[in-house]
Amino acid sequence: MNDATEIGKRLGRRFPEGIECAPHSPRRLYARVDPRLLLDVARWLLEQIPGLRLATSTGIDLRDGVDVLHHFAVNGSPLVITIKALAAKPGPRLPSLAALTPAADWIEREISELLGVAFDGHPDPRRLLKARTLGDQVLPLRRDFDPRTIKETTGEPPAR
Amino acid sequence: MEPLLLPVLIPGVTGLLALALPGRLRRLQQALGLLGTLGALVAAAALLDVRAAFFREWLRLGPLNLDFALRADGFSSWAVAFVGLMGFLVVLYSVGWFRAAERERGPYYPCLLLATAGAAGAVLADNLLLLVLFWELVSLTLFLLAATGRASGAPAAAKAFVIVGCGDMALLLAVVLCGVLHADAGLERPLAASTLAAHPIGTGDGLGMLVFLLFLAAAAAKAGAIPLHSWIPTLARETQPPVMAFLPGALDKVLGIYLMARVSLEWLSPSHALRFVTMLIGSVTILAAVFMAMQQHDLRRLLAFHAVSQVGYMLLGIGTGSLVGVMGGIFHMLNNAIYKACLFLCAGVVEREAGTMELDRLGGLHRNLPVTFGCMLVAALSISGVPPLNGFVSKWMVYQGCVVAGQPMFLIVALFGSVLTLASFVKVLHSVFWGARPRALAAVNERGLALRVPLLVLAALCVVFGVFATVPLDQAIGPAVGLEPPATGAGSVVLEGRLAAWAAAPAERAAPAASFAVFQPLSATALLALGVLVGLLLAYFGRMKVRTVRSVFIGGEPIDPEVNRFPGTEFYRTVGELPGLGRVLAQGEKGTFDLYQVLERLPLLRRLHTGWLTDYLFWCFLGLTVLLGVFFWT
Amino acid sequence: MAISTLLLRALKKSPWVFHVGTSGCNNCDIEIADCMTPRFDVERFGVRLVGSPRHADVLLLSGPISRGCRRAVQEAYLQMPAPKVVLLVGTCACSMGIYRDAYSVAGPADQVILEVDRNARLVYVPGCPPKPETIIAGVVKLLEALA
Amino acid sequence: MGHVIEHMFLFLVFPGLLFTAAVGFLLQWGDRRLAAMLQWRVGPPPAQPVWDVAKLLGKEVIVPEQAWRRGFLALPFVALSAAALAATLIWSAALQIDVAPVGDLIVVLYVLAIPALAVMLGAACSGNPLGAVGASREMKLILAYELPFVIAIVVAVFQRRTLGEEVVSASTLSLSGLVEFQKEVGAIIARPSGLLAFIVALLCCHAKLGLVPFDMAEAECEIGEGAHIEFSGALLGLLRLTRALLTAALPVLLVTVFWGGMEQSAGGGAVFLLKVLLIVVIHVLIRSTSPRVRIDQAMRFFWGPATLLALIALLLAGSGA
Amino acid sequence: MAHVIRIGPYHPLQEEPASFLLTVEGERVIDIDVQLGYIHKGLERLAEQRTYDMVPLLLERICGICSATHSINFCHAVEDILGLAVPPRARYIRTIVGELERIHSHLLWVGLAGHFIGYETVFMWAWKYREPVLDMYEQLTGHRQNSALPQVGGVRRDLPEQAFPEVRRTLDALDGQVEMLTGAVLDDPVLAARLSGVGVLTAEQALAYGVVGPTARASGLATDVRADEPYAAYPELDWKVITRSEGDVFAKAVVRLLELKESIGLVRQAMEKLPPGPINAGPLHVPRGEGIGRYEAPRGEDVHYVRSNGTNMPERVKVRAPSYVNIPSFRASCIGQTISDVTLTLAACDPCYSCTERMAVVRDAGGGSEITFSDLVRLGREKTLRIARELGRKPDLDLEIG
Repeated sequence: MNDATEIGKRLGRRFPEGIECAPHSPRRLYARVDPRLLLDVARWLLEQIPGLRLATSTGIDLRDGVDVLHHFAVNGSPLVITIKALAAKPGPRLPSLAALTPAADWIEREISELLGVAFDGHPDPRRLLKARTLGDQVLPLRRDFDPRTIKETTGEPPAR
Repeated sequence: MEPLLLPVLIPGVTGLLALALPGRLRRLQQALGLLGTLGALVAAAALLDVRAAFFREWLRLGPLNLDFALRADGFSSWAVAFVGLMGFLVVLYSVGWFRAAERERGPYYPCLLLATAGAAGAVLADNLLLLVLFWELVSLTLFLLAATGRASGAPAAAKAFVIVGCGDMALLLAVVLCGVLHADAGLERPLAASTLAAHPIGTGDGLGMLVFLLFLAAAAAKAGAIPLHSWIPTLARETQPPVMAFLPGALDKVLGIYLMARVSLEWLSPSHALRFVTMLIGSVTILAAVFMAMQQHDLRRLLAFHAVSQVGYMLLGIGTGSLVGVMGGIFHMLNNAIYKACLFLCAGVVEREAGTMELDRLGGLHRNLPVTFGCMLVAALSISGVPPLNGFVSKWMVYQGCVVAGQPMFLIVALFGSVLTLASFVKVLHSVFWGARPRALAAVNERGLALRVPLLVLAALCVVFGVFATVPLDQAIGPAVGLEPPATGAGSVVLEGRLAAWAAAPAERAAPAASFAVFQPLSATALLALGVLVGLLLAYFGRMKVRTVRSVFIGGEPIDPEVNRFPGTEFYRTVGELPGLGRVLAQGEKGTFDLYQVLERLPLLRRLHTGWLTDYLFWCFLGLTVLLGVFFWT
Repeated sequence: MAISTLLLRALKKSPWVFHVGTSGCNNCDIEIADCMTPRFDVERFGVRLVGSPRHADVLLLSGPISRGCRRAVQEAYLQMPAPKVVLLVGTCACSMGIYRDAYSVAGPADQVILEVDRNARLVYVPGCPPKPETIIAGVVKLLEALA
Repeated sequence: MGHVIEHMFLFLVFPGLLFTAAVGFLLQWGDRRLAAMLQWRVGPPPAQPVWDVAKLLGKEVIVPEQAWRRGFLALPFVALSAAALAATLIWSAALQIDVAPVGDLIVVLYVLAIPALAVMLGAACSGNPLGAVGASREMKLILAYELPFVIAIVVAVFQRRTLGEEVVSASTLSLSGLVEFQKEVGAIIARPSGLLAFIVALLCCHAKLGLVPFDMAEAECEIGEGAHIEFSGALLGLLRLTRALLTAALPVLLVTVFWGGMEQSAGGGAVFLLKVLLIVVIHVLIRSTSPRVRIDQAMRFFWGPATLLALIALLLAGSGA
Repeated sequence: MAHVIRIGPYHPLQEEPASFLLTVEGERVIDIDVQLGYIHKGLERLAEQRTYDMVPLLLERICGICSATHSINFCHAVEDILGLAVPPRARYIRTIVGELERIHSHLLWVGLAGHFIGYETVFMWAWKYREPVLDMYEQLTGHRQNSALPQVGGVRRDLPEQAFPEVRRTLDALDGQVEMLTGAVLDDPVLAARLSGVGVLTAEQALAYGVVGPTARASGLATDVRADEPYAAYPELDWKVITRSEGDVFAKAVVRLLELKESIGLVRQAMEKLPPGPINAGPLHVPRGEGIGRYEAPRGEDVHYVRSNGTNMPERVKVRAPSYVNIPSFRASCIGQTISDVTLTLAACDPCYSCTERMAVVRDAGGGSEITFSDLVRLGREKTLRIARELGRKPDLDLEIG
């Protein structure tokens, strides 16, 4: 169960459609999934593989959408399973994993504020890292982001 | 006019007059109230000149020896003057307190006046049956005053009436037993206090002990000592603050402790065991009530539990039997009346202006209610026994009493109770006046001179009775226990430990001269002031500059005072969470230790306790008949 | 006059430091804490780290000022009682260093302080991170600058 | 009139404010130096506590807008004054200075509580929530240690000794009376009950001084200096001066009540000093070898084992041991 | 009514800013909310503008405590794309550097934990013992924290073997000192009473929150990348994974203290077995592809994701530092405790906000200069000199101005 190829096969059997597995090495599995299947796949993985945890997620801005990669690691094993889902532009959205595992809470908030992906069903979609003086439309990890356009709402400096 | 009669007559007559007035003439009632109490004060003050005890008899009902005789000495005239002063301040405050919209209900001012008259009469009465009569008058007016509060106050008033009434019954029994004992001894006027004072009853035998215990029960019920205390917190929740201020100032504490002092000093000579019982009740009262007070979230209830707790000190002091302790107990009664009245009146202002007594919903009012805040601060520090305020002096004397009586445990309890008191008043000050002010209270301010003057007078008295404690001690309380006032310039007998070996000590040892503990409030205050002055000089030479900033510092982020706060009600949660103690306190809050509630569960008593005054009067009458029958039959 | 000289002397004998880690990489912060430890022991000079700006004489900044913490840093500075100085530890605090053009950096630390107090007194200790000896040398210079 | 001048001198110069402050600063330096040595450091120069206070006195004072301004500014002065008064009373008794006394044991105990009370009220009235947490902790700590402390003191007060046929009892709340008593029958600490009570009182004094492990009211890492958080400049300076006075006064109180005060002989002064130093060293050792405890742990400790110990001492004292 | 106590952003609890909003009842915490964003600058973006050779230098400045962690791990990720085996000598050097870093980081934590509970003596002792570790680090790499050693395909410089005897001596001394410190901390009854049962994180919670490193190992999860996905020289050395099952703060302290001993052993063994040979796989070209690197940082598993598009700069660098997953677990371990315990629990997972928030530096839009590490040093020294001149003083010798 700790082999990327093996898990890829099982994933393919369980989800015959909408999933595309690419074992990179015995330790690494990359699977592109249909955003609609994302939740099911994640749930299935968490149920099937003991010691599985969400290590982190990555958001990458592409031309036609934001690619979100969820990296799952298994305690006690070198295996890292990455499931990718594309949140199509404009208005990229994806289902949230935060209800499945609290580990997804922060990283989804971060991707949301830095890349503008809305996560449906996130329990606490507040800002995490981005300065509160920056507007919501400032998305610094987007390709088209230009720092010179930043307008900061600093408000009053503290009174003496 | 006979000067002895005036302190009773003036409030009594004005009270009856006010009672006769129709309710519309409220202003006139108020004027009568002010006049009557002031008259009592002045009349009693006139008695102060009279040093030696004297008595006058007006009326005698032959076979019963039921004479109408009054008697005054240093102690009683001071007590009456005090009752008059408190009555006056409370009436003055009431004029300001009750708004047009929310009037006094029922015969408020007449009741205050009659209560004053009753208290004065009970203090001055020479004949013990007369004492019982006046005592009953006070109980009745108390019931009526309690019922003038909120509409929901009736059960509370009933509870108070039942408990106090039981106490009254005990008093009656005690008095009758005294009379019987003295009549058996063939004394003339067997029911007169002066006779008792001349021939104290020994408590060696069962009957004497019973008499003492009955007196103790009466005093405890009136003053609100555990286990007969529970009517005070209940009443506090339902009655108006001026009434609650009137209670310690003029009614329950004064009468209860006055009686206790008389009983243990003059009328009976309590044995070791009985004194121990008194001290035990006192110390249990101190500790249990103050722990309960610390956990309260309602200002009224909190103050009420303190009213109970302070009684403990008085009983403890009187129970020590040593001169310094007894004087401390009596002095504490006066001091307690001052600061406790001040606290209740301050709380009244807060309630009137802020509309709530829930500590959780108050806060940050120090700028809105500066006078109230200042007076409450003084009174709170005073009740906590912070030197050099008055509460400290009397507590100090009680401690000395404990040492003389050789009672380490009670000394510990008394000292520790004082810290607990301080703790709960830190909580009160923080939750009412400091911390964050809820937005709803932004517009609160204090209005009316009538509300502020009594507070200022009482707060000033707290300071005066503390710094110049020698004056009341040497001039009033000393004479009360039979001490000659010292010559001018000789310094205080009491506070410099020159009471002969603290007198009346259980003669186990001859105290070496060095063992007199000393407290010179005036010098201490002067030195403290000097210290502050030196500090100011330091600040001056350090070129102290003061800058005001807009916000407090919490990590650099602006805070919302409504949310980012630590209210006073959260201060002692840790205490409630301690194992054991926490559970006991929770039970106490539920009323498990409330004797009244426990008895109420008994089916027979449930049925008898109907809440109708007429029913109770019937039972009283029945009881009296039976007693009289027994009395004549023997 | 004598009194003010005395007070200044006292200030130099007992500089209390409130440490504000602005947005650096932690390295300077650790080296600052290192100054308190047995090998360097700045308590010899009366230096203490305190927990509230109210007690501090020296505001110690490490790292560049991000947009997120700018206001809080200014607040901490303004809440300090005069006389006060600012000690900038590390290259980033001195000049923003590597983060000069970062979108989420509000400015070099000195600018952010000068924004709210034009007369602020600043002392720079560059390095990435400066060694504890360097920081101590900076503090000594700061004390001299006070004279 | 003569008494007034004498009292003023006692209060301001010797053994009150000035003298106690000097001793307090020295002891504070010794404390810091010793702690530093335990941590393999050099520690501050001898004059450091003085410089600290002098500097603070010259600094600006900051008052938050929502604070009770007058009280906030006044309370540190009250704290200083009360500490000076307590120090005067304690030292006068210890040195047996023969001037009309102002107050005795009970007065000392109450006046000693005023500095802590002032800090607490100051923190509570500053409007800072962390200050309020600090104030609540300070109050709970006072509640906690006051019980065993009072019992320990009472043990001293109710000491009994058998001298030949005669039973002698201290039974006094007078400090000089206690000193006299100990002169007559030997130090209270020499008996089991006295020793136990002394240990308990020492621990309570440790808490009174706000030293680790009982410094939770000023825990800087939890509530940012807690009760002291809003005090700045000269006010903080006064509070530190107060602390210095207490540092010098509390060990002397312990020595006076339990250890016979100062013998008026040639070596008496030196022995007295050694006793005081020993107590300070014990304080340093305790604070350098323990972590800060939680407030509920402190309460449990003081109301549990400490009180029990004190009660045992009381029982022993009652049986004459 | 909710009463919120705010801790931070500038609070003596933390060297770095972060706000904790504690909703309290009395002193009991019933909810906790973490506010970040004070340090966020965002380095991931800048890494996309640097060549593969420069990125490790940049990533060293994610965090000053675990500087080698991020640069080595970036190399892991790129080597994952390449499928490259690193030369053995380079693997051993990485091990030595990494373990020294772990030792100083753990000692740092022990000291800070002592400081947080007011136990200054522990703070002083732990940091005293940490100094020789930094000395060793400096002897071997030339800098107290930022070694600038790791490079894709190996390491940049060799270790000076003439320093080894001295380092060994220091290690021997350290061994005894650490043993003493461990004993002192673990046998202290007051400390045990203060730390036991505080901030318990159960194994289930640990897994759900995905916590890593000593925080997870103290909760009974035997997760350690060094064992799970063996890299560097770990498979060839003798050591063991330390776990505890209690999950409280005391267990976290025990785990770290016992790991110290393991790490000292690892450094010693690696120096012993250090094989000869090249230290670098030579010039490399990174093809299109993606790779994930994992590394056991002192605080736990560090994850880097690198996507390459075939140019000499990475297309995307994602950094997930261990604190990022450890901090949210406060919600599970802190609720129901008192404020004192909560601050302690916060400290117990050794949060590192620099790592957590990273920095996001944007490409030089105006074509401005890029500053390398040596430039930084030069600029810093110039400024010092300038200030010295302005003050009219001779430069201080301590500043090592060359």
